[in-house]
Amino acid sequence: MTIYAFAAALFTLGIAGMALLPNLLRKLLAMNVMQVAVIVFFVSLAFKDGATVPILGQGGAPRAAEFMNPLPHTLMLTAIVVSVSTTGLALGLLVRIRSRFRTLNEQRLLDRLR
Amino acid sequence: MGTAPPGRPPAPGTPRVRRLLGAAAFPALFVGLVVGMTQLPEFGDPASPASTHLSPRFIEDAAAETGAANMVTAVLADYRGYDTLGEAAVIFAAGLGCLVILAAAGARPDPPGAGMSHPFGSVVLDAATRILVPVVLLFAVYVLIHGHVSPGGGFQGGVLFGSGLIMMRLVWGPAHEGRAHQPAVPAFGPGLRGSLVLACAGILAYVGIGLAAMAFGGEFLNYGTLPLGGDPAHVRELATLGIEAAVFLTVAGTVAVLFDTISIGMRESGAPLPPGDGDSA
Amino acid sequence: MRDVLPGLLVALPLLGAALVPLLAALSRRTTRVPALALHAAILAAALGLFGSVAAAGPIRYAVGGWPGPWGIELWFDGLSTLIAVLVAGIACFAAFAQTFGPGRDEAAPASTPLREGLLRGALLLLVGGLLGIVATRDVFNLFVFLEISSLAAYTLVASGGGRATVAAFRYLLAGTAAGSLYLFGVGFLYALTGTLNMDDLAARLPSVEADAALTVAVVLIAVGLSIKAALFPLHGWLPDTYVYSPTPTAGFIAAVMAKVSAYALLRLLGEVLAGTAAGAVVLDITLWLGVAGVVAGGILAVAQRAITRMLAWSSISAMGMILIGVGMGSALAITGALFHMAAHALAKGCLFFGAGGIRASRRGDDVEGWAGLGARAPWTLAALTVAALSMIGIPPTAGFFSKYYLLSASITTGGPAGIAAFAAIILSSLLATVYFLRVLEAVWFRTPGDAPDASGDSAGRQPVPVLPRPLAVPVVALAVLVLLTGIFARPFERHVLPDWESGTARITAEAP
Amino acid sequence: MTEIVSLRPLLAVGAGLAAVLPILLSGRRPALREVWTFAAGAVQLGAAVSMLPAAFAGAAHVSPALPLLPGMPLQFRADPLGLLFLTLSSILWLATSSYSLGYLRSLGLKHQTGYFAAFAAAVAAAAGVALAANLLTFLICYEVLTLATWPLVVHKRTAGVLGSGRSYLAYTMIAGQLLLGAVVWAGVLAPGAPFTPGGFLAGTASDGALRVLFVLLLVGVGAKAAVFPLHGWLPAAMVAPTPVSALLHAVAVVKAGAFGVLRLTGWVFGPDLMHDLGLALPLAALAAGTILMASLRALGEDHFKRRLAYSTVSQLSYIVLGGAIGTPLALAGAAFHIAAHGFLKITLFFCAGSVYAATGREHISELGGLGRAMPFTFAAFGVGALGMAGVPLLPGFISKWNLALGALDDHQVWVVALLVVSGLLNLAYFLPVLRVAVFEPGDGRRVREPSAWLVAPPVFAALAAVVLGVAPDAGARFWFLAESAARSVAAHAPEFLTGGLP
Repeated sequence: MTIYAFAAALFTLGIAGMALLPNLLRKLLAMNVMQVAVIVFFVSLAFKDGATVPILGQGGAPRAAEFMNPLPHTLMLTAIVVSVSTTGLALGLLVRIRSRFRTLNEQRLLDRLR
Repeated sequence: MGTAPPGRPPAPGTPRVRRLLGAAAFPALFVGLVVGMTQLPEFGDPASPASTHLSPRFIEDAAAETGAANMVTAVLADYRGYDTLGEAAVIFAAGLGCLVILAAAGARPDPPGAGMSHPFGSVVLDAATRILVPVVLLFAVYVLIHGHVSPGGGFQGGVLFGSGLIMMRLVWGPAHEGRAHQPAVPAFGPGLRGSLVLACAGILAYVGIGLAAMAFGGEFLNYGTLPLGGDPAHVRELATLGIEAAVFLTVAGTVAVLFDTISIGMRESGAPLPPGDGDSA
Repeated sequence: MRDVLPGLLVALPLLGAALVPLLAALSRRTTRVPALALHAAILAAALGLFGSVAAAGPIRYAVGGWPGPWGIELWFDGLSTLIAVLVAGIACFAAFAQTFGPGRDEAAPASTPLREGLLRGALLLLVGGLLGIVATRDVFNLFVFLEISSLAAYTLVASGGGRATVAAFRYLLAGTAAGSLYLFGVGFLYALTGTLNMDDLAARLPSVEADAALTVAVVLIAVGLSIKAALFPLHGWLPDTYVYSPTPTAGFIAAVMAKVSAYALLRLLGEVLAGTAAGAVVLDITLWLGVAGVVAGGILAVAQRAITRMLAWSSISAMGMILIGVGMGSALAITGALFHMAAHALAKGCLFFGAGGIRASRRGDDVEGWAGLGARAPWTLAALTVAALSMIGIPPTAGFFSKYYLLSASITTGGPAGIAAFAAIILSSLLATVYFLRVLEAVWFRTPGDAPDASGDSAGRQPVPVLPRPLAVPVVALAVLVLLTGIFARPFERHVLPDWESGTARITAEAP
Repeated sequence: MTEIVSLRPLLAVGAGLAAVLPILLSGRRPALREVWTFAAGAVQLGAAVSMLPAAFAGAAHVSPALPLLPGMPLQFRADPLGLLFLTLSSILWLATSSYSLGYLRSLGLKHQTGYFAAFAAAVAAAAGVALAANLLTFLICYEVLTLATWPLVVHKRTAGVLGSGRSYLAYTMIAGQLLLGAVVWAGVLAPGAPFTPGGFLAGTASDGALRVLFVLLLVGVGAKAAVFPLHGWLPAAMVAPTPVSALLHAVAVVKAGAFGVLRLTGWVFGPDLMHDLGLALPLAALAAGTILMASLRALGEDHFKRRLAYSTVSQLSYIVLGGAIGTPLALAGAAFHIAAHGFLKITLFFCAGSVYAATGREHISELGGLGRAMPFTFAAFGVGALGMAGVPLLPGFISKWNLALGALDDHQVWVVALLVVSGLLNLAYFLPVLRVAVFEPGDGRRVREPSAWLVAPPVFAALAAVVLGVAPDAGARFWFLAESAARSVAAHAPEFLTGGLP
């Protein structure tokens, strides 16, 4: 439960940061925090008391109780890639915005666009 | 952060309305999430739906069905191989995007000596890189191939490979110029255009394997139908390796593309911003 | 064909998205032929599926040969194939405009074969993402393709340069927040049921006894998708994105992007989550927000001077209309919502291609700049007129019929919600009348003012065409489709609805 | 009623529509363009006439149903009332077309191609309104009519004219949207919403709901019919060229609105339901108020065409009044008034247009001396004016007589008084026109009758009006059509046509 609440707190912080921080780069970092929160949440769903990493070692036929749930890990590999990709593209956009408008402050940027 | 220099108004902060709204909305979000979470299965509960519904098959049958000892790899590349194709497409999309946004007029070669080598320009750095890079690149390939039986796989390997490429670029400058200023360094690794080609080739290989399965009468990405000989699990294992290699190519290529394009953009973006821009809350 | 087309439909766009940039990078020559051929092939696959589903019923397709819930399944019924045809069809027009259209918008950097190839690849990727969303039967897979389409869309929007970059960044923040909210919701669902397959979810959800957790899940998913669908008041990203995009992009994303998210919302809320208590409440809220969006979008559209911005606000109004239909949830309402998706996609695509083209040929973006254009380019302006009339809902254009269905549905729904929906739809038509007839009046009945013609033809130079021919073709074709869709509305409806009713009867029982 | 499935109704509606594109395409060749117009008019008239014998025999041509919406097909039916309106509009379209030729040429107006194209579309839409077999079809044609007449109204394209066009659209589009809502509602209450003699809504919803629906429908059709207080656009729309005004008033927009009210009262709600809901009397009172108010406004109006416009507002409320009373004779009188007013009002507008074309004068006070200079024109005007007032042997008399009798059937004595007063008011505002034209001296400038294109149509229309007044059941048998329409609505009324004319 604690880890769930931790994920919730991270998520809230992240999304609040996206909305409230005045600097676009900081918004982007907050966005990353938000994405990580979801990853934490998913991965914690995979945890199983008394089980080990989902990689088959030596020995007989595997039993479900022995291993962690591999599905959330798989999903989160994908989610991490999504997060990385979004961040990469967003950085690209920020570089462009910075060189074109000479500011990363949201309000200044909007004023300049007016 | 620091105060703005005199004569320059401080950067504006967030509008008050939004701050007030946020002060109400975000605590509500947090409370709502936590209230919902209290009803979720306990952390680590072996009897939770997540642990009992789908995962037993993945755990118990994956090795027999797909030939992968690493169940994550089995799910990633086989049961949910379509997701992984999507994942490759996502990162490829980011690469495309940065190319479009930043390297607008195509991969313009940098002027000689425009790399980041000179600021560092130390013999130690150069020597360390020479030793490290081959190891990193080799380890990347190992991580790719060994993904079947241990943590690893195409994405992880690709990122490692890509960081190897980045390391070279950081120390010796962009790969696509003649490196006339440092002839001792062997020209190795793809340039920007080459990285793009790598990324494209990865996606093409992935989709190609999927379509090949269709050509032999299976569903899209149903590797079991590929005529590679051996029992189905073995065929699937081979094909999965192909998939992982495709992801590897895409990721490695895209990581290099992202680095190159952003560094091109940074070089063009000129003077640093005034201090404190946007920092005042 | 039936067992090959589903795979082709999702594979071809991704194949093309890699192939076209690859060719561009290797050959340094134009890539227009392969790009257009790919778009045509995708459309052919979509049409083939549409026909096949109409003739022989829905198709379930297990990607990788793994049946659900272990593998990822695709699901094609009348509903999803209709949206797929819309996406693939309008993508063809967008590709056409992208290929032959005006070389560049004002702020965009110079074009090279490589850059063109990259943009074509991004469009194919966007199509692939959207088709993936439409096809999938897996809630996580939906997230992946949502992100593919989003990233490709950010790229295409930002390719306009200048302000478009800022619009793209804000779109990216909103879109990523939307994706994360959705994914968080999916996490809740997974924790509660252990599955990601939509059919499996729908079967297992009724036995879940955690109402609060389920409510959180439904709300997270609904909010996430509503942001992407630009449901009022979560529409903030939309106007700038539509206005500053390059014309081919604007035409495409204004036509289908938000609609595909609305489709996902319909699938999940109306079908998968309809059995939950929270699902019904959220549908009600959707309805009321739809009403608010219809009114607010219409009023703000009236307030705009720039035509593209007016069109963007009118899109928010139209999305509200679609979500009213989704929220009411009766078979009639779903028909209306679907119809409005189709009608609005065709008409808005037409209008954005046209308005963007006219803006690009430097005739300005305000009503004054359009004065007297009807006499100079009667055919294209007549086509735009048809699209505008469809937006207002004048018979026999497609927009009239969608409005008719939605009005009927709101009467049969009854109660305060029904009355509000009824009034909002009527009001939105009136507002649309105000803002579109203002333009039509200028186009057909006014002569250009004293302001010097920016195109310079008054100075005796070569007159600039009102709308470059590459854009006129999609504009006219889409207008014809608007008319045909209207006249053949009934057969469409007969095709789409039975699947919804027989395959997934859950929703019709839930009518509030 | 026997129904004959045939394509003739489609032909009648489609003729004008099919002519739009050829007209637009032959913009550079005026002669060819006009051939298209007249050909379409002839086809429409031919189709209308070819359907008359069936109507005389108690049958009706019905087009195949094109499914548009669930249970709501697009369908046309040539019932007596529709046929009456269709025949009238076909005849008057031909007359107006030839008049337009002379008018546009003598004034050298621009945009003639768009004018004729919009004209054809408007007439086709009016034909569709006439023959619509259900509310959906009616609505579609009605909306098309609104848009098709917009270019005609703003033909002159000046800022003021565009403003008037906006006011026209404001009224008609708002009304159109309300009508849409009402049609959808009716379609939900009674699937298909087919026009049924005697109405189809009885018992489908609570009284209150039906009353609201009635108001919505009435506002929807009433705006075009210029029922008070929705008449504001009509005088403003007088900025249109005169043939357009003639068409608007005699055939297309306003008349379509009045026709719609009649359909609403007789074929959607039905007299019985209207009485049961207590709607008949308020509607009659509204009509009476409109008649008096408009007549008084006409008295004070010096602008020639605007006076005619107010006269239209007043006259069309006779039709609304007949629909509201709902007795057989009143309905027959109202239906017949569609034709009577059509011929008379088009005569009057043609005359006003001829005066403008010949002299450029638009106000009644400037007409001095013209009576002698333009004898044919003012003779025709005299016929029209007297007919409007209800002088015997002219068609207006037949409508009013039957209206009065029908009102007496319903014990509404006040209607008779109203008709008398209104007739006197008619005389009071039309006779001064003749007085000024005939007895007051001119300003000395020489004035001659305009070209034959402009003289022949009003004379023809006046003669037709005389024929209609003397022998209302000859030829196209307008009286018969009106009577059978009324009979179908009130089939049960035993006292039908006691003492009716002729």
